[in-house]
Amino acid sequence: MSLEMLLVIAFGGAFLTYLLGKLSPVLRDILAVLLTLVILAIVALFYGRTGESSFMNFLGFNLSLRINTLSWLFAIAVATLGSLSTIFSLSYMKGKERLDFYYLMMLIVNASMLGIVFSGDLISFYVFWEIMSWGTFLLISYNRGPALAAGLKYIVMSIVGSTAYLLGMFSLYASYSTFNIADIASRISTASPGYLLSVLVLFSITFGIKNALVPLHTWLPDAHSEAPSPFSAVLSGILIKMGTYGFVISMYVLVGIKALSHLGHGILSFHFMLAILAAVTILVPTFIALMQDDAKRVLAWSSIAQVGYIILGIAIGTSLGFAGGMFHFLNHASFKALLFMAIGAVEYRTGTRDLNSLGGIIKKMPFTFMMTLIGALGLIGFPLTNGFVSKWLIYKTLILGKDPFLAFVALFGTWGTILYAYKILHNIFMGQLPEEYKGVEEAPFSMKFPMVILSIIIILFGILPGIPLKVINVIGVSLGFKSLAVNIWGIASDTGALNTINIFSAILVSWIVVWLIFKAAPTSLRVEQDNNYAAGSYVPTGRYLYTANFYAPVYRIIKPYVIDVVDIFYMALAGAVRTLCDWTRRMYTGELGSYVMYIMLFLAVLITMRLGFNIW
Amino acid sequence: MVNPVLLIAVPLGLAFSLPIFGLISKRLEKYLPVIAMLFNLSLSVYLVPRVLTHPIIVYIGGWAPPFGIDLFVGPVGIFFSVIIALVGLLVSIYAMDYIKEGDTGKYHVLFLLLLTGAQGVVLTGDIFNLFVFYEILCISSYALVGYLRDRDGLESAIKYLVQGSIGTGLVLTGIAFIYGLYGTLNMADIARQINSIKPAANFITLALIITGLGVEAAIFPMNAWLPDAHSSAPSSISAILSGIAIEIGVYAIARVIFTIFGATDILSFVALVGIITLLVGEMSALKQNNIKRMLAYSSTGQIGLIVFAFAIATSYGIEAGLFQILNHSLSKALLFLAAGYMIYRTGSMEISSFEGMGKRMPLTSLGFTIGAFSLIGLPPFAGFASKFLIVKAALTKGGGLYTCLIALALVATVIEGAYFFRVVQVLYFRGSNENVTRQEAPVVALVPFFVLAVLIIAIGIYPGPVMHVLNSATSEFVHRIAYIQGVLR
Amino acid sequence: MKLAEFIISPILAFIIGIFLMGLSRRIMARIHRRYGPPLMQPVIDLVKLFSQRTVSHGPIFDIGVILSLAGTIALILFIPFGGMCPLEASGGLLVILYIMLFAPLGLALSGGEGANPNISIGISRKFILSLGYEVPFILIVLAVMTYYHTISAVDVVKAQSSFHWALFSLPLFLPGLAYILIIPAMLGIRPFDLASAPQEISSGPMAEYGGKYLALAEIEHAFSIFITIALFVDMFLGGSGNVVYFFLKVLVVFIIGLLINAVFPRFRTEQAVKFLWKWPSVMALAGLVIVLAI
Amino acid sequence: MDRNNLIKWLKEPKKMGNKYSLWAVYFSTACGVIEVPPVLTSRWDAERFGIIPVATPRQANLFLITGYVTTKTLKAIIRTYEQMAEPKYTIGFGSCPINGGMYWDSYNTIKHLDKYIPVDGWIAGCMPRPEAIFIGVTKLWGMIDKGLATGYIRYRENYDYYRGNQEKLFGSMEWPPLYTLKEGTNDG
Amino acid sequence: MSFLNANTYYIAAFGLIFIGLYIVMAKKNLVKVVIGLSFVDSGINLLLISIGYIKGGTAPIFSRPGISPLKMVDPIPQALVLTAIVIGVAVLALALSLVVKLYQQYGTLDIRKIRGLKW
Repeated sequence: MSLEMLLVIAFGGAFLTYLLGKLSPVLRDILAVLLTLVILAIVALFYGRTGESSFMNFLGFNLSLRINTLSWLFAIAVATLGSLSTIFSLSYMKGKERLDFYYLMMLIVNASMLGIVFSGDLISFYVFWEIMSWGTFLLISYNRGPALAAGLKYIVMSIVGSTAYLLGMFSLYASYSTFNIADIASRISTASPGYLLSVLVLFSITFGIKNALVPLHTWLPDAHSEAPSPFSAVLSGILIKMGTYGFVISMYVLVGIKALSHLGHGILSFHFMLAILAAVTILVPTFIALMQDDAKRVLAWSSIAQVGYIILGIAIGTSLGFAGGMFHFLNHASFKALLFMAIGAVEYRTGTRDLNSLGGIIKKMPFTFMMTLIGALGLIGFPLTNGFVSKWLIYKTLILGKDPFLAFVALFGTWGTILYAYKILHNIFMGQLPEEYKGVEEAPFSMKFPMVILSIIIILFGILPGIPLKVINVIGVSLGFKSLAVNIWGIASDTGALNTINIFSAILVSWIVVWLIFKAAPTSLRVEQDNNYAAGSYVPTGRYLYTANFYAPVYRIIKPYVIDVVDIFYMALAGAVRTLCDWTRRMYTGELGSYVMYIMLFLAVLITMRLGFNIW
Repeated sequence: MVNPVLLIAVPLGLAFSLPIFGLISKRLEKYLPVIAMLFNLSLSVYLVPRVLTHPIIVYIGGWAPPFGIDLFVGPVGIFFSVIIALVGLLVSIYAMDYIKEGDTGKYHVLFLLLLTGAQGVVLTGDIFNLFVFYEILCISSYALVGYLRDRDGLESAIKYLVQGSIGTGLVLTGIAFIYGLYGTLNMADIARQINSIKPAANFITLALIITGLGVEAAIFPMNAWLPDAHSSAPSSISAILSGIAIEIGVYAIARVIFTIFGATDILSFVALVGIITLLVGEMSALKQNNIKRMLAYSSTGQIGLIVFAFAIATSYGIEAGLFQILNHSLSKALLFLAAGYMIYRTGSMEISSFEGMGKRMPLTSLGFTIGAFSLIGLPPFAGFASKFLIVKAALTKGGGLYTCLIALALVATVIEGAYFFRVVQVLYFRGSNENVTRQEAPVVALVPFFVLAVLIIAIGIYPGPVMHVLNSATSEFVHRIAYIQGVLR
Repeated sequence: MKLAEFIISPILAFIIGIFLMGLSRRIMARIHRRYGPPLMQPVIDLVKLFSQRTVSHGPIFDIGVILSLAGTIALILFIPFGGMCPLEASGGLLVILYIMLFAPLGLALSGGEGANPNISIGISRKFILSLGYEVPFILIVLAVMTYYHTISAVDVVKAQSSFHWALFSLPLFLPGLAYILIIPAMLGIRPFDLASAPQEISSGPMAEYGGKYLALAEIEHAFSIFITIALFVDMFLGGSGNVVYFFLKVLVVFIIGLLINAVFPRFRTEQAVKFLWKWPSVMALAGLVIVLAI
Repeated sequence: MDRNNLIKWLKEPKKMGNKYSLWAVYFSTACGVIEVPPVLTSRWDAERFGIIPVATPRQANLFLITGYVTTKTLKAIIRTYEQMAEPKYTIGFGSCPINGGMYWDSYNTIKHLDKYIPVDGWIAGCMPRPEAIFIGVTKLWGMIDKGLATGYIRYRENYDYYRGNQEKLFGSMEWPPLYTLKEGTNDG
Repeated sequence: MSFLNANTYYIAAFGLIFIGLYIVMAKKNLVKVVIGLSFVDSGINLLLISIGYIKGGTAPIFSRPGISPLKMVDPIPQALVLTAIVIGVAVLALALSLVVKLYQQYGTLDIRKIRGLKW
């Protein structure tokens, strides 16, 4: 099975699904799921393969596909999330409009992401990148209403990113007259630092926009919260990670560690600037997330913050940090997808995701609660979930690299994360169940299944982090990083090792002990939720919801400081551009005389400039 | 060996015999343009392989240049005549159903005349002949813009007419200068005698011609007629105007600058003007609520981009410009045609009235979307290849000016993306999602949509064959001497 | 020997914690000029609580409180404690930072299912308070880790052997003081008992707890008293190789903290956070800067 | 005091624990509560006996009905009593809860508290002094020792009687009966 | 004066053109604008003719052998002018018919009032 075949299957299958949908919706659903599963299987079989092959000639350039462990890691994440979210869509999207289109776009985005990670040259990278961008745009806009503005914001920023990419790509082409990544990488070592820096900055704009790095993040909160939930999972889980992939490709594959280390000194180096941006990306969005009232918006802002960790790890550029960043990418893909799916399930059953009106759903959807809990624990980086290991790696890198302030931001961001993660748990699932949600049922199987898989991944990678870390270590070594002493239970090191098995067994044993004590005490009487202490009075359930404005004191403190200044700036900029554009067209006044005057003026300018000032 | 004169003669002949056919049967009238364009298309395609090896030069009346008028059927000519024939064919198929009101016979006559003019401009080797064909094109388009005889149509027609006449007047003045200076009207012959445009006389001549042609080519600031005319003409005519007429203007400018004057030192100015045109066009389009006006402004912008690409003047740049002409012809024709039926169904040109069109007219909306995506330059559509080539050309040209300009061009692309995506959203995602009855465009209109969409995607994915033609066409522009020698023997 | 540490250290920690709780009630009573309860009173309370039959609001209500205590007990195993540190090479101080999360999170989950408005407010306050004290706490821990260039708590203790106590070294003096300031906030005692303020919000997260739930929460509190102070002893007072010696250090620190804090009224939430973000944070930050400068 | 008697502790830890760790609901029904603060604070220091006020009934096992009980207050008293963890003890405080006291003919004060909730002991007086409270507590200790303080068991067993009386007074009750609920064993 | 003398035709031609342009730019009445257009046309035609004109020349017909070719007027501009006149007439006719139609629609010929299309 070659890479070309994989892409042909992925794209062709997408169109086939669309056509089949015209015949029978059931067959379409089956085909969509089958297709993603087949892709997953194929990608899984690719494990360990390396190679490059050219598949097409475009405008005189060979487009090539290549596979190595780095792209395999991303591809397997893409394929997994693709299939899981498609399965999740089965019941979530049931009865919605334009399903053929939805599945088509879902599969196309999936296929184009595979294309991105497997592309061996900058052109095919760009082609798949753009296909992904407009596919995403169409899917974000799918929900109508506020989604339209979100989609527009996304695509405009995305085009800005593509613009930067085009410039970067062609300036590389102008210097090396090839688009092949490997070829450029082999020749770039002689380039001057200034040139490399300019190319890297251009690429960073592109990938920063997709990756939602502050200050390029403003499309993300709207887009994530307005997209259909299965797609939000893909969007947050893997699509924005294409930016991460781009960062890795541009920093470590194209430019390479050695050349990268010459770009500036100390604080003024490219690494460090990126790391500082990443730190800002962690800090500010975390607290903005804290203040949101829409569950998906919280998660969206949280995605930005988590991306900050990934970039922080990758940017710092040691083998430990790289491993942490890459691992956190995998982890974020799993737990954020899980959370979006869980919120999607809640929205599917209750019809709302407003944190202030929900409550007590745990009584009706205990399974979804467990999944959300696992996802939230992963998000926090709770020990025994995968998020812990990756964050641990990042912190350790920062502390030992004498960057305690970055480490402080990262750790402090984690505490912010706890606050909003608990807010989601509490406001949706805990507290009193409002009267209107008394009839809510548990999520259907096709929603449960992907969530179970993801939660298993979270726990498994949390207890046995060695599985993915070994793969990541292989990638790191291939990029020129020092090899890490990876074990199945974590990492051995002189300056503090990590052993998740120990943590796991410690907690397990103490759990058992406490549980035994708990069991030994008299059993308790199970009461309904309304049997509740309220200073002796009985408050009817309808008026018992106490979730609004959950962290009021902290809001009061941080509200003046935590504003999305960037978004305000962009919006003002967009407004200014719109006004400018509006003024521009005022020159077409409708007066015939002035139009003729324009013609004569042009002629006059042309001639005067030449004859009078001899400019041309 | 078929004489390429037929490319001009057949539409011209059919145009004037059309009223006679009309006497036989009114229904016959609307098939004649289709037949003419089918003939033209097959002939041009048939000629392509021959022309690529060596250009065909036809001497009208057997007079050899510089004394006689010649037709120079080079790669450029054949490239344009394929585009003209193709777009003309598709639009005439579309018009079979679309044009119902008014005196349809006159419409078809004028339509054929317009295409004749366009064919003539791209094939002729004589500058006055070029002017004449140009006037044929212009006059028929003035008349066609006012075809519907409503307020907007008439107003824009008279404004178009006045500006166009001024423009053609300037061209004629320029031609008079040329004749006065060199005593010849054959392009190759003029080119042979001109050594540089440094002398003021040469420069003024060039300036007059560029300005004059620039009016029709809609270069800023001479493009004030364009949004009016394109938005108030019948949609099929808007498609032709946007897809063919203004490109012909650009062709003429390119011919004048590259072949006749060999003027390289004005190019940076042209590039600047191109970018300003692009920016002004896209910026004006951003806040338009009238869909056709928006598309018209977008045409202005695209022309600016094409002009910029030509002004890069390396073989990459000219190739990119030609490719962008192809892309713009196909995409903008598709956009106008699709918009035409949407306007017809809703009875309004307001973008907001197209809500729910994705349900009502799914295929038309799809066509519009593909056209829009291609124009923005998204892969895998044709627009990507052309934009790719333009950026490549600009950056390989080097120099701060072109880098800055291409950056500005890409900024304009962002604006363009913003308004096109907004329309796509309106088509598919705005408004209620209740079930609306399907009112798809008739099959006759869907055929052009289908052909154009398939072409856009096919060229976007596999631009190889097109590039083959474009390479030769580029070399015709770049190698001026070869052209002169080819004509004058 | 190693295996025995797994059992001995939690039990010792429990005993010390309970003792400190009793002692604190006693000392507090003396400051109030009361006689005060017997030292064993916490044990009596625990026995009573375990004998009671109370109510449960659901599975998470139970799991949460168990999780809270289990996490805290597991945490003991990571802390160097009188020469013992059963799980020394399992992640170091960073893991300790994280496992300290189990207790509040477990209580919060459990209380969340309790569905009482008082609990909601209490949890909210607890988390906000934790956000407040984590700023100085993280800075302090970072200063220590950066200074000793390790993330292992055992290494930190080793580096301070033979009376090179961090508290009396130049760079870590200010962070040490900052730690003393935030101890009451970490323990949730006055003046930072806003999360469990009985008079305002009916003891907050524990409003629905009775019987064994309350007992487990009390045990958890006892443990966390010990852990918080033991961490200080380890980081700033050089730990100890000897349990008795270690206990004495803990006792001294505890009594000093108690004397300071017994006489203060309660902060409002914003005041608490602002205080924590101001003085202790600035002190810890200054320490960190000095560490970096050296 | 026998709380240092280790043998008793080993024999009956539950009883001993309940005796010496009486946590009182801080719930003032009426004027009688004026005597409670001195009891709890420095002057009489009830913490010596392990008596501390707690904020919620869930944590408490001692309920002091301090003063007259209006029908409105009674509702809260019943609710609070039902929410206390078992074993729980009630002490009527002052003469009003016993027989209405000076409000014997008031239209909205109940005369016999033990018709609505079981009361384990009474402290007479208007007001009873703090010393009387301590005497009451020691009496309660004795009762716990002898197994006589079984109010909560009576309440459970005769729930229909109490509930009936309550409903007779209030009409319909807002909350459902406590003991008809299924007894779940949802322990972790 | 010799300059004027030598270039009378050109001056007249450009004079016409500029007058025409001025009319087109400044006048508000559509009929006047159209008249301005025909001024421009006439000017250009005059320009074309004068390019081929030779003072005292004759028609370029080789019927009488005595006439030297140097004295002949260049015939090509005349052919051009013929074409240009035809085109000019066509444009003028179209313009006037449009003006008529416009007047029917708007009831005015004031260009300031015919501004339905702008921006």
